[in-house]
Amino acid sequence: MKIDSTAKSLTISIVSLLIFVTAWELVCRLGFIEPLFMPAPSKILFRAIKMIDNGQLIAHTLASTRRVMVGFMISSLVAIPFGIFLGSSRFFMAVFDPLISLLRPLPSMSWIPLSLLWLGITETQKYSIVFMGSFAPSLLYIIEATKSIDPLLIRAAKNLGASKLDVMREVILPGSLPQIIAGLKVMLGIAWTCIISAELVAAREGLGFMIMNGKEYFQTDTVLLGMVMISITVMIIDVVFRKFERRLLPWTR
Amino acid sequence: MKIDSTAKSLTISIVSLLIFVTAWELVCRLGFIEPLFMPAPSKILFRAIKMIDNGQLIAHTLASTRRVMVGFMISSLVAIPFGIFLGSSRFFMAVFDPLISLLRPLPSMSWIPLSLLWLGITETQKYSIVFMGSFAPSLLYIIEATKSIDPLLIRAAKNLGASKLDVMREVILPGSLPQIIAGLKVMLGIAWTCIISAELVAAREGLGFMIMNGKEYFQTDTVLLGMVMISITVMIIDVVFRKFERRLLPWTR
Amino acid sequence: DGKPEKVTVIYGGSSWLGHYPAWVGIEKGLFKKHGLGVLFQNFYASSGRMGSLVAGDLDVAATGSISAIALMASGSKAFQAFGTPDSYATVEGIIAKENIKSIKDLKGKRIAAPFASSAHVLVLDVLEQNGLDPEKDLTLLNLKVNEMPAAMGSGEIDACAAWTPHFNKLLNMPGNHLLVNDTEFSLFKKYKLGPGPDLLVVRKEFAEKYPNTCQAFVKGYFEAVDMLIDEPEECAKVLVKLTSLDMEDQMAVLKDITWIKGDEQKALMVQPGDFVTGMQQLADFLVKHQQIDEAPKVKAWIAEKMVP
Amino acid sequence: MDTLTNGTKISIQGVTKIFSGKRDEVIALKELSMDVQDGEFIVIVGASGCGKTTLINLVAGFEAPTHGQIILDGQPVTGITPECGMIFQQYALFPWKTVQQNVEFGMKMKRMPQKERQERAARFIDIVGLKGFERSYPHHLSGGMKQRVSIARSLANDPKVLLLDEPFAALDAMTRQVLQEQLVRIYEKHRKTIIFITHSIDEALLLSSRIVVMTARPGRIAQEIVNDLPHPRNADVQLSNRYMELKRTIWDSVQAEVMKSMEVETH
Amino acid sequence: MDTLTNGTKISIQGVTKIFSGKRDEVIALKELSMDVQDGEFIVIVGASGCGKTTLINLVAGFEAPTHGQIILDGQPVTGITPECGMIFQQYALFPWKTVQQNVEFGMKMKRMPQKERQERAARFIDIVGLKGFERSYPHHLSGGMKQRVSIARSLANDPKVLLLDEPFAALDAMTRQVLQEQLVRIYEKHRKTIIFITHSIDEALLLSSRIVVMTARPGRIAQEIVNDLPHPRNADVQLSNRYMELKRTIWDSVQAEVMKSMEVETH
Ligand SMILES: Nc1ncnc2c1ncn2[C@@H]1O[C@H](COP(=O)(O)OP(=O)(O)OP(=O)(O)O)[C@@H](O)[C@H]1O
Ligand SMILES: Nc1ncnc2c1ncn2[C@@H]1O[C@H](COP(=O)(O)OP(=O)(O)OP(=O)(O)O)[C@@H](O)[C@H]1O
Ligand SMILES: [Mg+2]
Ligand SMILES: [Mg+2]
Repeated sequence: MKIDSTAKSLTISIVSLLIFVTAWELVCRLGFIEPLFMPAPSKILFRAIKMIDNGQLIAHTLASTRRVMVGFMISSLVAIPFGIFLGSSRFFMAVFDPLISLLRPLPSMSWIPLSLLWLGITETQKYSIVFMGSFAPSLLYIIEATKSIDPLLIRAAKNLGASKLDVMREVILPGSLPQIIAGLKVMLGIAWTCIISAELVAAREGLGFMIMNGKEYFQTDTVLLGMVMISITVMIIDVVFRKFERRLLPWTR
Repeated sequence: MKIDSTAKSLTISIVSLLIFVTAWELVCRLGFIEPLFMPAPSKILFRAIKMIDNGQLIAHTLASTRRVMVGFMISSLVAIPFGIFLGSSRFFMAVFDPLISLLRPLPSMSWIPLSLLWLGITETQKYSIVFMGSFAPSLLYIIEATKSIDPLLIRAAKNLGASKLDVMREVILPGSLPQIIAGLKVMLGIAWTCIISAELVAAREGLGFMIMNGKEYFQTDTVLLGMVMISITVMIIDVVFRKFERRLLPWTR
Repeated sequence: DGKPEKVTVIYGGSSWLGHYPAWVGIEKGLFKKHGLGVLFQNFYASSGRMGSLVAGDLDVAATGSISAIALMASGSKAFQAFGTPDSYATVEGIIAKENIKSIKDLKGKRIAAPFASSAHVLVLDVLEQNGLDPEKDLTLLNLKVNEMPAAMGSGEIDACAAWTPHFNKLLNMPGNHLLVNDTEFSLFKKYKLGPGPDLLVVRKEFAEKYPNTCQAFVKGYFEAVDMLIDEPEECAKVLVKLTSLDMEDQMAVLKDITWIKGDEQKALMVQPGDFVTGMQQLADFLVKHQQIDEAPKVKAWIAEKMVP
Repeated sequence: MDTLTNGTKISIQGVTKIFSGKRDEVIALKELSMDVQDGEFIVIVGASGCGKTTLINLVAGFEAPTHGQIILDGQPVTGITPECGMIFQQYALFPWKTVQQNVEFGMKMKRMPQKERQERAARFIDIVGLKGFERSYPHHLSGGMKQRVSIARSLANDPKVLLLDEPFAALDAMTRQVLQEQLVRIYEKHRKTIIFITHSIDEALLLSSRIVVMTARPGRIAQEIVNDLPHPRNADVQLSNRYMELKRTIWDSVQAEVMKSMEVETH
Repeated sequence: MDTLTNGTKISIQGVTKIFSGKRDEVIALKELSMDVQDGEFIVIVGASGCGKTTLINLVAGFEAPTHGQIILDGQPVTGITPECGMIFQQYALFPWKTVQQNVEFGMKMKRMPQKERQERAARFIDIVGLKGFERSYPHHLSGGMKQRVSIARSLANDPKVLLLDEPFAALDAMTRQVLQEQLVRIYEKHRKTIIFITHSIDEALLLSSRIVVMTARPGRIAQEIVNDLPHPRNADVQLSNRYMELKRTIWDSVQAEVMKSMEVETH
């Protein structure tokens, strides 16, 4: 029954996608929409073929992906140990609390002007935007995750003779890992947001640049192609991430 | 005991904030940092006083807040009923699923070029960016929320004679409301992200514009003031939202 | 004078005409003649370039004077100015739809200018001359120059202030005409100074540490200016690599520029310093229009020793 | 058999229920047949996983049998029917409704006028001894009180049959005893037909007019025992020889079945 | 009293425990004193909320008494001590560790060499009848199996005292019986001192060498009953007159206390 209904849903989804794309194509072909405002899917496809041919599409996608990955890795590598430390220490949590609450609501975009002043239009500036945008929220996610651990488990560990450090390593880290990973998945989305905006404002390559540049040349097909590429890339990364997640959390089935 | 430790944390936080600000001021005063890159807190304060005086600070803040609120309200008003409907209908969920999954990973910024083509540099364009940026994730949050409802409650309602519509109105809506509101709180953060980036790229008022313009004139104090204002505004809205949340969910204590 | 202490100079520029001499100097080996290697770093916006200069990533740069004044006003003492290479008063201005005959007709219209630029200053100035308030009488939009042709084309704006080469492109679009150019700028009438003349700047620490290198750079640079005056065609051939224009457009741009030779610099910058006086007026103008807080004493930022 | 009136209320006819998972199938019930008379208090006992919940869900119409059918008052059950009021172990109260609103729910669904349903709800809240808690949210009640709200909610909806799936399992011994007594009182007064699932043989003996023991999976009926203990079933009855005898009979019957499933689990 | 050896293992001396909340204070225990002899199997019963968990938490060192003190082997308890192995009702297994790793945990904390602890863990997994499940995650085990892992984990750590807080309350009747028998066997073989909390009087009679009945809040000792039922306490014993007599005594004692707290709840 379950298999049946999943298969049914999939069929409906595919049919609905086909209808949607066909309708879009028709509306454009019949001239109801000015192609400047919305090009037909076929035009986007042609643009895609052209840009794959001259290598630009891959180059832009890789540029954005690389920036996201580098910035995100650095941010995670700092945030995870720091977050677990803060989550287990009331004192240092209180020390850093005002700073974190001030940084948390800041959209990563608001760092762009400052980062441009500090670092100019460089790759480091791009990484810094991703870092700035994802660090504070990652940290908060991780602190939250450490707090979600059943205190009973900490009691049980201590009752079996675990020291403070043992508790951190053997209970708090693995216990919060599923939530940390869930949080990082959200962060990865935010990292994409960061990089696209950084590229919209100042860049010479990347999907954000491609979209902005397309707009300046009135190539709405390039704009939409860029958007579709972002969607696809994020989806692919999501799938990869999920594979990796299962590896890391064998106990959750 | 609990009161004591909260008070203690607060004290530590305040002391740490004071130390941090003082250190920053000193480092700037002693000339370790070029003021272009990081102005002293006192300079930011002077800038704030000046811009409050000439009314600009309030004007920029209100402009951004208005844009966020309008875009966010429209997005929520559409997303809530639509999300509850999709969450209760397997068929329509399957129909809209491919479209939603394609839109979901798109950072709101990537809409900026397209929205500029469609709407030009208008207020509507700003609202549309907020809408585009927060609609798809809101919808997903709401669908998730409807799925988080204990199926036992739906069974119980049907067992007591509830029709499909009754179940939607009496069980699914109130049951998912706490999670919907939690999701909307996150969305409000995203709405801010949207508006700041929209203002960075094309605007003549708003906090994003203020930051970008400050950068053009090398007024790093204006840049930082803008960032601080975003933080503060988001925090204030958060507090207001929380008040409102308690009103709306009397049963959660 | 001795040999350069340091043989590599990092120059910050863009495809803007103010950077033509540096590019020609590099491509034609004029710096090499003086024992210098010059690295041309491309920056899209003045503000990023100036930030990099102050941060120590660049040694020398050319920049719009608005940007330079803003940086002076921010209190940064880390850089100095030592020359002005060009005047381009006829390739920057306000372009409007044909139904707008005079500045007064702009009332109630939508007009775009890149904020914090010379074109922005031009708009503020001519509006003031005609008694219009940019806050109340019309809508002033912040748009990048490269976005203007599109915005004019779609009718989203009624007029815009831009510079070459977009200036020329906008003029050639049907239905557009030139409303005013930089010659209408109030300071131009007095000092022959446009709203945003280009300025050569150097990192102060660099100038103090490597005086010989700086001298060599200045020599090579103004030899390039001479070449731009004497052999424009030769120069255009290498410039197209920087600007991506075709030869014809490139020559047209060159024709509109008035180059200022090395031996004229002293008079402008130091004795008697007409240009600097004009810059000071510009700074006061920016204060009046609340673009900067306080007018810097521009004289204090002139590297007198480097002016040829 | 003093609690029986004439007439078959529910007839379970050769019911089989198969759950097909992603990989394998579970046969939860196999050709189970059984009749419930009007006014009977049936208690079902059996090993964990033997299909008790599945059976009661079929009666309530939450699931459809794979084979066979269930007849309620002469009509086959085809969907969820409010005629069988279900009381869940986890209470299933609506957290966002007050006690009063929870109890009114079924009547509201029937579009009963507000005034009438308010009065009726108040009466049933009183019956289960919760007067004064009308405006409390479930959140603030203890487990025992929640279960009483759930019983009031069902009763107020006036179902013909009450289905209870281990309703008291989550409660402590004393609260459980109080609720058992209340349920017996309600049963005696309102003469509902009741199907009640439990793991506790004591509870079965205390409440039932008939006890049905189910086999380990796939669930069938192992034994049916008419409970002829006199009322009220107070401490004296519980220490009587007949009680001991019945208890041992059931114990042996369940034990045999449980052992089968335990063996599977431990090795 | 055949289960007693000489020597006081735990001495609870005039212990009071007050929880201060945001607004009010709860006096959970009031001047409670009690001695536990080495090798005793104490079962504590009492109304819900009377402070049983609080008492056992004090012994384990999870909380400190507000007044009075607890002496373990002549030393006052000042912090969490691995000498008192706690077995929780909710199992408290580490979900990210396999059965084997869970059982090894305490020994790993003692830095016991890997080989030695592997062997020891295997032995205790065998004792609780879980051979073959070493590499399963808790997630995949039934409640009864999880509780057995938790017992093995405690035993492998060789504590002097075992503390069990309603360890079988979440299990069904039969699984519970199997585990009760296993616990008695382990107790008889390893001669631990055990403090066991339950709500079930039957369970108390089945397991204990002494039964302590606590009063309703604030918790004090209402009655202590030496359980002289013969071993093994099979069905025959459970149907004996002495069993009935003891059960009624305890029942009456608990009932009086429970009624107090029930009254508070219902009105
Ligand atoms: N929706 C379902 N999908 C697959 N298998 C199911 C489903 N519901 C129940 N089962 C299986 O059917 C069998 C009977 O389950 P059921 O819940 O009826 O037992 P039960 O007698 O109520 O047990 P317990 O006493 O533990 O409540 C079990 O083996 C269970 O795993
Ligand atoms: N951390 C705490 N803070 C405040 N009050 C508490 C705390 N822990 C327990 N109490 C209160 O102390 C009293 C005794 O609680 P305790 O958990 O020891 O009871 P118990 O006998 O174990 O009950 P049960 O049988 O329901 O498990 C209760 O009224 C409880 O509300
Ligand atoms: Mg069941
Ligand atoms: Mg307890």
